[in-house]
Amino acid sequence: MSALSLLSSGEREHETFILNVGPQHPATHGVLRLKLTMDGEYITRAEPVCGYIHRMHEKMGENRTWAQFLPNTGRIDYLAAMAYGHAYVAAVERAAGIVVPARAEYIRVITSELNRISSHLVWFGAFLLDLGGFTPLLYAFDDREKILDLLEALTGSRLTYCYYRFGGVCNDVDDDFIRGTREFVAGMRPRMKMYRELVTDNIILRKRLIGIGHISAEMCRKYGATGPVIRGSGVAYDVRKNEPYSVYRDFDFDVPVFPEGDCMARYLVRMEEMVQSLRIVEQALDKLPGGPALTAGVPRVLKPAVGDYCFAVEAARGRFLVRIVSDGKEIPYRVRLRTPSFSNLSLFEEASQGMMLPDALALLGSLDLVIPDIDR
Amino acid sequence: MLDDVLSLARANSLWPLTFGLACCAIEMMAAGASRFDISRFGAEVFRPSPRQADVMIVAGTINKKMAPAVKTLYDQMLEPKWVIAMGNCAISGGPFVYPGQYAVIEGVDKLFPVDVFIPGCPPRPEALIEGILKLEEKLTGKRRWPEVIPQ
Amino acid sequence: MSIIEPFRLLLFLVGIMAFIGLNAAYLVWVERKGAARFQRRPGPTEVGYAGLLQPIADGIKLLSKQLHVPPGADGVLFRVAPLLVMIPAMIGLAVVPFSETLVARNTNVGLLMIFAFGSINVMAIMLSGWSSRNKYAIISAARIVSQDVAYEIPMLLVVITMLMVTGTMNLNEIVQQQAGWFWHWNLFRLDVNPLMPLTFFIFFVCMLAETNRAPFDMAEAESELVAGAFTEYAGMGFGVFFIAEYANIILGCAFATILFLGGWQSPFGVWSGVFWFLLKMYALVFTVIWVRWTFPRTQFYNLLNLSWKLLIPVSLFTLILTAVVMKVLKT
Amino acid sequence: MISSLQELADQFSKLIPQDAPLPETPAAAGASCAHGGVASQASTNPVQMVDYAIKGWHLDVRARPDQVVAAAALLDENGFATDAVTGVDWIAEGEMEVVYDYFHPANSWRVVVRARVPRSKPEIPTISQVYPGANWHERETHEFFGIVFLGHPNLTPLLLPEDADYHPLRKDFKA
Repeated sequence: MSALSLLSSGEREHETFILNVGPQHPATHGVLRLKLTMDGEYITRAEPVCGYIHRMHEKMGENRTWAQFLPNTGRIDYLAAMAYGHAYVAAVERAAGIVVPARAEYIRVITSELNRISSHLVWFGAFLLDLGGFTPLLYAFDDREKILDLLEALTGSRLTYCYYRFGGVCNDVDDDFIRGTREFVAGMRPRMKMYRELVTDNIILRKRLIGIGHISAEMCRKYGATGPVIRGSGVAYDVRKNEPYSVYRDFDFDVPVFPEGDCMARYLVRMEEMVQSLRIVEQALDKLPGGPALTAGVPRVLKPAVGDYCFAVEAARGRFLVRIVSDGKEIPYRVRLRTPSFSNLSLFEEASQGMMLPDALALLGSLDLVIPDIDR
Repeated sequence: MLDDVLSLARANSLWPLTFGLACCAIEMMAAGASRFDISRFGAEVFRPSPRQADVMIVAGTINKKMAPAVKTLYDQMLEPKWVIAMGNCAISGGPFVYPGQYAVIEGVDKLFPVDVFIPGCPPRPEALIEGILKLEEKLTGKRRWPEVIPQ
Repeated sequence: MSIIEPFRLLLFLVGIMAFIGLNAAYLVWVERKGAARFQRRPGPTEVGYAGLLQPIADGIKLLSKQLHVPPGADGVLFRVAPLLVMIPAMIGLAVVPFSETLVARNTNVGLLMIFAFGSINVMAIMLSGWSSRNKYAIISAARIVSQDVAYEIPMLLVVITMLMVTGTMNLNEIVQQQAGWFWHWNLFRLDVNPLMPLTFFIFFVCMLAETNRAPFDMAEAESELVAGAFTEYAGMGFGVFFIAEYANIILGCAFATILFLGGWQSPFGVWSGVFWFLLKMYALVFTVIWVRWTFPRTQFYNLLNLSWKLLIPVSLFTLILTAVVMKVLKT
Repeated sequence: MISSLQELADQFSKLIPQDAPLPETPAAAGASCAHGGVASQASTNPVQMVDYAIKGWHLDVRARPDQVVAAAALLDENGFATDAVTGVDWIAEGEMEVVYDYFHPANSWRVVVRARVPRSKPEIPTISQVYPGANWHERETHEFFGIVFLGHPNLTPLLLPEDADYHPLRKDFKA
């Protein structure tokens, strides 16, 4: 190496500086920290630093009974808590051989999909907030409050649901809930149209999102990125279709796929997913069977069969996998939570190479991260 | 007299720090949204810079990795400053405390003084508004609205 | 010059300061209430009637905050920057004719003065960012310099176009030329510049960019740069920047009113007066607020692209077009 | 590219020959029917098809630690995506198990590869050069279990504080 190239590399080193984004920063939606090596406004290296909200969920699983872990599932991804509860409950049901009544499965689908819409609404608002538009956040929260009202009446909590039980759900739905949900579905469709006119078609938004933050399908596969991220890269991967669980086979819905792989594609995937979730909710309400919503005779202290078991669901952010290991005792031997945000964020370092700061933050927002979902 | 005016002004202009930790942060956002609207009390000016904020709403669990950062934020806020511990995690570590736990700080009052505690997991937005009213009461000595006593 | 002239100037200076202070305070209130209305919520209601005492509470609170210069910061510049940022708005408003007689200093180079001092604004914000010793603030300072340089040019081209149309730099004369029905306003002078509405639009966009308002609020891009150049400012230092932001909006809108919307002239040719000036100015201010709560922020490089690749060529074109049309009409 | 899981199972059988016995400690042999999951319950065949409805995956592969990279490369060739890497501490047997989950983006196939390392010397080669996404999972497994991934580019704590020297998910961990 010549002296000249040494000098220039040294100078280049001198010109970059390190920018700490977070743990308290408005764009990181919580306590994610990004260590950005910047050359002016260009990012030469982005290193996410996680763990600022690590809450020992996996260790707690080994410290309490199978049922006592249920409230934890509501606090991993607090925006889409239903799906997480679903995965855990179904994995334990698989291990213990508990059969779930059809009505309970339908209620699980309805509540999970409502929760998915509310989660996407928060993402929608927070993403626009990242892009500097404040008003859509409040419109989205308006709609979200309607869902929360419905779910609160049913489950008793607004956010961190602990509604599913081994063998069903803890409260059966009543007529008020069904009527309210129908009203919500009918009222939400025109709102989606309004969002399209107000936000999606906005020229500034399109300029900020189209062609920005490209993620290829191959990159998604290598990093295990799922959910709207992989669907925004042209791969029609959805756990609800690929590994159909619960009663998702009974419903007619599409998996929205956009091949561009940029922020706009991921944005459109989520907007379209809300419409599809409305379709599922509507069909599930139509088909809702009678019967009990909770299997009778499930013991209070569960001792599932020895072995390890998996259950994967499509959470709002992608594939959520619960792997439980049982040694036949009343306490789990190991609970492994594979969360979508973790894998989705891990590709950020590669995807943000050479981007400018505002674009990188748009990319970060389009990944839809929930930080406790990463740190667990 | 001057003190009264100052505390009245401060109580009516509590600018919170944009600082969400976990689940409670979503309820904090909901409190700022249209249905609950904390802007009625002039408290909707969420400032992302600790220098310009008056009240830190600790909304979520603080673990050992985060504790130094939270402490720094508190130190960077300028006097007069107040702290609201929102939710069980900020009060005591909440559901994440068990014998032998290794990550969670058991209550934000271990790090710095707290003015108002709001219980709940997470507390409802109404509870946060009540917490802000309590803080105003602490500053001015007068309660803004009559307290509603459940029947 | 008569003996009372210095007293008159002093009175006007005090008046302008009061005007700026009052406007900044209550424009914050209007902005908060307006934003609330756009977002279907009540906004401040509890502090005084309809939250009318809210700005006063905020002001007293900001005044009573601890004074603080961050360690390692350049103390002198850090303190000077908030003072500098008020200068352009004060000087600018000193030459703005609110009505035919209500003007602090009716000079022949009013137009020039506003622009000559307008750049201090940029310098002050740059200084504040640079002296804070904060990386976000420095990025913000770099952004604001390149942004304001980029937008000064199309704005000046537009102003030169208007200069050719009016033929004077005296703001009072510019307004007097637009007397009569509203089609005498410069905005509708299609006979000299067929693209006049476009010229006005360019002026308005540049004004938004110059005052760092959304969708061009790169300097205080909350989700990117925390609070931009003002990250380290607290208490009244921050408050002064807040006031200056609104003062600059007022100045920009007042300037647009004079250049394009006929200043104090009434749209019907009769009963002209200060009332019309304020009405037009506040309508523009309201539009600025409206834009902020409707649009997301642009990217920084799109902002520069917009200026260098679109606004400058278009404003150059209107300049030449105006020159040609005027030459043809005159000969 | 494979067209069915059976084909993949055959390829795995070639990769991990049945006649090479797994290094099993006496303790593990005794406890395996109690703990070891499906693979150790039945025959010695390291490549097994599993009932998805009962377990949640289709193909279960027991590999030696030095075979996990080859297994990852084989799955990569066939278009699988990395799902998760994690550990299980079998303290009674003095072993740690590293579990690799894979899913297929176009099909419903799920594959689990598992390898056991002794607790006294928990070392296994990294697969992060095959799947960059495994990088973070391996870092996490390292900090929680103390399993060393040989050749890993950056084996520093991810979720725990930078100076953490404890491994909380080990069964003998005390805070």
